[in-house]
Amino acid sequence: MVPLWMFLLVAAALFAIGLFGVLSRRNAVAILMGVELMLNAVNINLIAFWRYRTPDTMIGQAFAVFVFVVAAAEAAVGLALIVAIYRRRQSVAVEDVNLLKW
Amino acid sequence: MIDWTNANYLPWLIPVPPLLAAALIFLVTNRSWWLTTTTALVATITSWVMATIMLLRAIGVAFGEALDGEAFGSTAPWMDLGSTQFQIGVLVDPLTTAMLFMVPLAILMIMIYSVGYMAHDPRRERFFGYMSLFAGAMLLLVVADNLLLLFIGWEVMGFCSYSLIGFWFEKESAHRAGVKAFMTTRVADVIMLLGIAYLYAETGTLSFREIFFNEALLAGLAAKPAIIFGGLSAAGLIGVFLVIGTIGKSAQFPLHVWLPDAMEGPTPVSAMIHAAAMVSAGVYMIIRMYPLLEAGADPHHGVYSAPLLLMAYVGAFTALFSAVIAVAQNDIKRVLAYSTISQLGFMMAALGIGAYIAAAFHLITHGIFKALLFMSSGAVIHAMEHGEHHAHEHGHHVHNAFGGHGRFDPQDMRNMGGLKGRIPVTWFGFLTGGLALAGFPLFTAGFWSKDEIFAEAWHLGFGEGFGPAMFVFVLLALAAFLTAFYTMRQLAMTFAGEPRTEAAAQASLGGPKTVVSTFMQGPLIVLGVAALVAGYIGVPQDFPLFGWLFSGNGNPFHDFVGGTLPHHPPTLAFNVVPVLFSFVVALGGLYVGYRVYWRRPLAAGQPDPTQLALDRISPYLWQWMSHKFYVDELYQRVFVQPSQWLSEVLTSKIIDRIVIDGILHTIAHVAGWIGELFKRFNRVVIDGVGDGIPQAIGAFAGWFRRVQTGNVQQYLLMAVLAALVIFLSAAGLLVRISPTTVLIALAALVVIIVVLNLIGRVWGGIAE
Amino acid sequence: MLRDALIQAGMNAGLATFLDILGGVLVAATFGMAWVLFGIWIERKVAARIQNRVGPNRVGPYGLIQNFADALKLLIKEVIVPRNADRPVYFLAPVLMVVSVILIAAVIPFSSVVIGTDLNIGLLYVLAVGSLGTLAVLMAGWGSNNKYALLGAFRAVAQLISYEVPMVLALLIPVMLAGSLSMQDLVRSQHVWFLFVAPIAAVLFLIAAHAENGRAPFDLLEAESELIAGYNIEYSGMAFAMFYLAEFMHAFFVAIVFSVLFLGGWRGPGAETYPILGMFYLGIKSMVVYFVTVWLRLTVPRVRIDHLLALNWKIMVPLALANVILTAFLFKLVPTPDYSAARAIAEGEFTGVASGLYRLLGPEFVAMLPLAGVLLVGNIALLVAAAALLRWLARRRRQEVEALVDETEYAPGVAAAE
Amino acid sequence: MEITIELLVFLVFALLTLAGGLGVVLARNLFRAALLLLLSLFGVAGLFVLLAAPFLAAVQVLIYMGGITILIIFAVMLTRGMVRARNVFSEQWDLAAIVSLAFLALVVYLLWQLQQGSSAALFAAPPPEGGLENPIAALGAALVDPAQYMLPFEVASVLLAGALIGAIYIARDDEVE
Repeated sequence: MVPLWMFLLVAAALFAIGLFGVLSRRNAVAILMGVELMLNAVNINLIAFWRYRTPDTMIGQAFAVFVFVVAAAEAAVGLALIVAIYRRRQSVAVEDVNLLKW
Repeated sequence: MIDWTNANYLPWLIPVPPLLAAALIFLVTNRSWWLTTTTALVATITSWVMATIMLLRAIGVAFGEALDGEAFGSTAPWMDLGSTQFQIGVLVDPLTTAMLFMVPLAILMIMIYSVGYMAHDPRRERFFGYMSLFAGAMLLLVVADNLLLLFIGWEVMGFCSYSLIGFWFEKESAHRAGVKAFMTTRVADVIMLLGIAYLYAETGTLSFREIFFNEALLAGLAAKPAIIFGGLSAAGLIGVFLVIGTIGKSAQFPLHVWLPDAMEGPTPVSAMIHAAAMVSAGVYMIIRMYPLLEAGADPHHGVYSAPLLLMAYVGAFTALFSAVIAVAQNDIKRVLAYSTISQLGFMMAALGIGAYIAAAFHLITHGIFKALLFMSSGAVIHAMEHGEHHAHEHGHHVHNAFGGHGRFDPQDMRNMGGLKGRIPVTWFGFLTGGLALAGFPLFTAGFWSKDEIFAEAWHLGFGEGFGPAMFVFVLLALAAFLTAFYTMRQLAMTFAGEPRTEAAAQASLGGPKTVVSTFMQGPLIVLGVAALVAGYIGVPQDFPLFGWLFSGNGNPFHDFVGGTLPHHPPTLAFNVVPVLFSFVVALGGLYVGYRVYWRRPLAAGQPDPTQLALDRISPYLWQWMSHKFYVDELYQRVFVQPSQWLSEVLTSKIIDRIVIDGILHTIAHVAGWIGELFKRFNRVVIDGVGDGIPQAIGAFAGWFRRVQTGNVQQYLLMAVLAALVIFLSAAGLLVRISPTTVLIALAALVVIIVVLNLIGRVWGGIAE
Repeated sequence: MLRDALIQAGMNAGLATFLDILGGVLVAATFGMAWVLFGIWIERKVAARIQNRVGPNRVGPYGLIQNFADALKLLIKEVIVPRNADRPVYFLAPVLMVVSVILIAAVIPFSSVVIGTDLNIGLLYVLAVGSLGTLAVLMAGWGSNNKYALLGAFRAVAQLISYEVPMVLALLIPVMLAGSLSMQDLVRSQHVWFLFVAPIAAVLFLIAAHAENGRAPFDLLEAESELIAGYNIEYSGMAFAMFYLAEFMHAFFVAIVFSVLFLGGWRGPGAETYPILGMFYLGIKSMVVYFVTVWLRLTVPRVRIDHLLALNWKIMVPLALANVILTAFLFKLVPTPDYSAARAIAEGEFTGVASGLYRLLGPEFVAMLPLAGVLLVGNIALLVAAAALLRWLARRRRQEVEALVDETEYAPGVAAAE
Repeated sequence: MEITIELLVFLVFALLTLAGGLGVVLARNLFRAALLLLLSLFGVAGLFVLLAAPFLAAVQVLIYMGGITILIIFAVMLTRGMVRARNVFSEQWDLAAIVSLAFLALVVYLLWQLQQGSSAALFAAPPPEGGLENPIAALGAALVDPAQYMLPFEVASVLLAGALIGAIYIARDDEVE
C-alpha cells in the first residue's frame, strides 16, 4: 500500500524540478520541457486525489485528460513559436528575445 | 422542449426562413445565382406553407380547430425593464389570418417573378438577399403580438425599401429616390415611435390583446387628457401619432411623395412595396390598433375621435387627389403608384368612418391585384426593353414616340401600344388586375371590397346623416370614377391599337421556354385568377344571387375578421343605392375611357385627348396634374431650400463667420496679449523650477527603467515569488498554526531576494 | 490468469497487471523472435518467386537455415560507432526499436486462453507502444551524427506521425463495434468478421500500418536512391540486425493484429473447445495477410514524399473521418443484435427453418447479420461516393492543367522549326 | 512502514520520474534532456498504472511520449545550433534554485503539517476498494455526457484545432509560397 502523501510528495518534487527548469534554463525548448514536467506533476496530483478520494466518479481522470489536451496544444504552439523565432534570430535563448524592454 | 406541431408555436417560425435565407445569401451563397435563388425560393415556399397551415388551422378547415374570438400565439420574456418584464410574442387572430393569406402568397409570387425579372442583373444575388430580408420583416410584422415587435419589422422594411429603391444606385435618380423614401418615412416613424412610447408610458404594455381586451384601460385612456395638445385625450394623441406613422408608411397626403419615386427600384420591389409589404403594413397597423384609435368614440353613431377624423379626411382627400394626378401620368409604373396611393386612401377613409372590416377586405384584395398589376407592368417593361434591343440589332433607329431625343424610355406608355397580341399572358394579367382595380362589377375582387366601403359610407353618411361619412362617400365616388377612367386609359395606351414605336412592335418576353418568360408569366396567371375570385370570400349576405351563392351562412370574411375584437361590428342591411353607385362609377369610368382611348387609339406623337379637353377649360389644369400639383416642388421650396439657405447664409455666414468668429478672434487677441506677458514670467521663474523637477524625475526613471529587462524568465521569477507569498499566507490559514513568524521570515527572504535581484539587474544595466 | 492469481495473493490490482504484462511480454517476445527468423525465410522465398528467382536454397533444406547463418554473421560482425556519435543514444535506438515491437506481443490473443495479458485497454496499448518506434527512429537519426541519417529520421517521423492519425481513426471502428478496447473482447465480438462489417477501416488500417512500418511502397525512410539507407545508415553488425529484426517483426505483428481485429483472430470451428486450434487459425490468417503485405511490398513502386503525405492528409484522413461518422450513425440506427434471444432460439425446441438456420450457422452469427449487412452497404456507399468525389476532383484538376497548357500555347513544333 | 512489492514498484517509478526530471533540467545536451524527459514521463505513466488509471497511462505513453516528446525533439533538431551551447543556465539560476527549493520546502512543510494535523487519517488511509466497474467506459461516457464534461470536451477540441492551425501558421516559412 502506498499512502497518498507519497504521491503528493513526488508530484511536489517534480513540480519544483520543472519550476527550476523553467526559471533557469536559457533554451526555450528546455523551458518548454520544464513546463511539461510541471503539467505532469499536476496530473499526478489529480489522479492521486481521484484514486484516494473520489474513485466512483470520473472527475479526476476527466481533468487529467483536459490537461493532456492543454499540454498538447501548448507544445504545438510553443514549439511553432520557437521554430519561427529561431528562423529569424538564429537563437532560441530567451535572453536574446528581449526586444520588449525599457 | 417546445412542441412545434402545436399551432401556438408555429407563428414563431413563419418569419424565420426568409430571415435565415437573407443571412445565408449575404454571408454564403452570394457568389452563386443558382444557390441564391434556390435559397430564397425554398425559404419563401417554406414560409408560405407554414402560413397556409396556420391559415387552414385558423379557419378550421382540415384541422377542425377554428378560431372563435380566441387566438393562437405564445409569448416569451424578452427583456427586464426594472420591475416589469417585457414579453415578446406572436399572435394569430382572424385579422392576422387574413394577412397570412395575402402576404405570403404575394411574396411568393413576387419572388418567383423576380427570378425571371432579375435573371440578367449583375447584382441579382444581393437583390434576393434584400428581398428575403424584406419578406421576413413583413412576416414578422404580421405575426407580432405587440407594437414593439411590429415596429421592428416596420423599421427593417424601411431599411430594405431604402436599399431596394436605390438598388440601381448608379442612377442618380434611383439613389435620390431611396434617400427620399427613407427620409419621408423616417419623419413619420419618429412620430409613430413617440406614440408607442407614450402608449407604453400610459399602459405599461404594448401587447395588442392586453390593451384591446381591457375595456377599463381604453376608457381610461380616452378620458385622460393628453400631455400636450390639451384638446385631445391620451388615446387621441397616441392615435394621431400612430396615424401619422401610417400616413408616412402608407404614403398618404402630404407624405405621399416618396411612393411614386420609389418606382426607380426594380419592378418586383415596387410590387413588394405596393402590394405585399410596405404600404400594407401601415394600414395593417391601423387596423390592428383600431380599438385604441376608436377609444372614446363611436363612428357608427356619429361620435368621432381625432385620429378617426384625421384618417377620414386625409384618406378621402388622398384618394381623390392622387386619382386626379394618375390621370395625367404617362409612366406606366407611375400611374400604378398613384393608384396605390389612391386605393390606400380608400382604406384610410373607410377606417376613418369606422368600416374597418371593409378596409381589411380591401387591403387583401388590393394586395393581390396590385401585385398582379405591378408584375404585369414589369413584364411590359421587360418586353419593351427586349424589343428595343431587338430593334437595335436590326439597325432600326429607336426613338421616343413623342419626339424626345433622349434615351429611349421603356416605361413611357406613349412609346407602347398594340402589345395585346405580342405578350398575351401579360395582357391577361394586366386586364384582370386593371378591371379589379377599376372595380368592374360582380366578377372582380376589387368590386366587392370597394362596394363594401361604399355601402358603409352610404349607410353612415346618407342613411344616418354623419358629416364625415358623407364627405368620404362623395370623394371616394369621384375617386372611383377617375380610377376606372385612368385604368382604361392605361390599358388602352399600353395594349390597344398599333405599336407607336419600333420597340413596341418587337416587344416580347423572349420565347415561351426561357427562364425569363417562364418565371415571369407563372405568377401572373396565379394572381390573375386570384384577382378574379378572391372577392367572393366577402360578398354581402343579401346581395342578390351572389349573396346566395357565396354567403349562404353570412358574409364569411366579415364574420371571420369581425371576430378579431370583442365587439362584433354590425352587418349592414343590403342597400341597392351604393351598389348602383359602384356600378355607375366603375362602368362609367371604364366607358368614358373606352370612348376616349380605346376606340381611337393614340397615334405616335399625338397629344393626349384628355389634355386637349382640359386645355379648353384652362391650360394650367393638365400641367398641374402632370406635375403632381407641384407638391415635390413645394417641399423643395418650403423645406429643402430654406434649410439649405439657413445653413448656408444664416448659420454659416452670419452666425458662424461674423458673430462667433468675431468673438473668438477678439478673445484670442486678448489671450495672446496676456500670454505674451505670462511667457516672459514663465521663462524666468517657472522654467527654472519646472524644468528642474522633470529632469530629476527623468534621470531617475531612465535609471530605474532598466528593471524592465525584457527577459521573460526574470519576470516569471518575480511572478513565482509573488505567488509564493500569496501561497504562504493561504497556507498559514490552512494549517492553522500561528504563521506570523514564518510569514515574516519568508516575506523578508522574498524581499531580500527581490531587492538583491533588482540591484543586480540595475547594476548590470548600468555596467552595460 | 497470472493477474488473478497475484490479486488473490493480496497484491494491488495495478501492480498485478503490470507484472502480468511483464510475464506476457517475456513469453511473447521469445516467441516473436523465434518466429521472425522463419518469417524472413518465407518472405525471401516469396520475393524470389515474384521476381522470378529461386531464393535461398543452399543452406539447409530449401535454404531453411539460411537466416540462422545470416544472423550468426551479423552477430559476430563488429559494431562500428561513428566518431561523433551520441553513444548512449546511438546504442539505445535499436534496442528501443525492438522493444517497441516486441511489447505489442504482450496483448495479442493467440487463442481463447493463450494471451500475454488481456488488458482492458489492449488496443490503446498496441498503439501507444507502437508510437515508441517513432522515437527510436529519431534517436537513431540523431545519434548517428550523419546528415543522411538525420534527414531519414525527419522523413520517417513526418510519415509515422501522419499515418498514426488514419490508423487510430480506422481502429475506432472495431472498438466501436465491439464496445471494448480489450483484444480478447474484440475477437469475441467478431461473430461476423469485421473485414466484412467495416472493409474501409480494414483497408485503411492495412495501408496505415504498412506505412507505419516503413516498408515499400512507403519505404521513404530508407530510400536507397535518395538517402543511401536512411536513419540506420551508420549501423552495422548486431545493431543493424536489430533494426532489421524489428522491421520484419513489425510487419509480422501488423499481420497478426490485422487478423485479430478484422479476420476474427483465433476464431474458427472448434477453437473455443480446443484452444490449440485457435492458434492454428490465427497462424493461417496472419500468414495470408502477411503474404498480402509482402506482395504489396514487392510489386508497388515507391511513392514520392509529397504524394505520400497528400495520400494521407487528403484522402485517408477524410475518408477515415467520414467512415467513423457514418459507422457511428449506422451503428446507432440499427438495433443492437440480441444474442441471448438468438441463443435461446438455437437452444430451444426445433421449430423450423429459422431455428435450423440459427443452429447451423451459429446464433450469434445470424443475430449479427443485419447490423453487418447495413454497415457493409454503408461502407460500400461511402466508398462509391469517395471514388466519385475523387474522380470529379481529378477531372477538374486535369481540366485546369489543360487550360493552363492552352494558355501558355505550348507549341513544340515552333521551336523545332526555328 | 511495511515494505511491500507495490511500494518498491512505486519507489522505482518515483525514482524514474524524479531522476528523469532532474536530468531534464540539468542536462547540458538538449537532445539528451528530451530523452530524459521521456524517461520521466514513463515514470509518470507507471505511477498512473499504480493509481489504477491504466487508460491514462496508455494515453500518457501515446500522447506525451509518442507525440509531445517527438515534437520537442523535432524542435531540438530544427534549432540545432543551440543544442550544445556553452551556457545552459541563465544568470538567475541561483535565484531560481532558491525559489524552487523554497516552494518545495513550503509544500513539504505543509504536507507534514497536514499529516500531523487534521488530515492524518486521509493521508495514511489506503485507497478505497471498489470504485467503478468499468472506468474506461465511464470516462468515455463522462466525456460526452451533456450533464458532465461534454462542454469542456468540445471546448478542448476547439482549442486543439485552434492550436494546430495557429502552430501551422506561425511556423510556416514565409518565403515558401
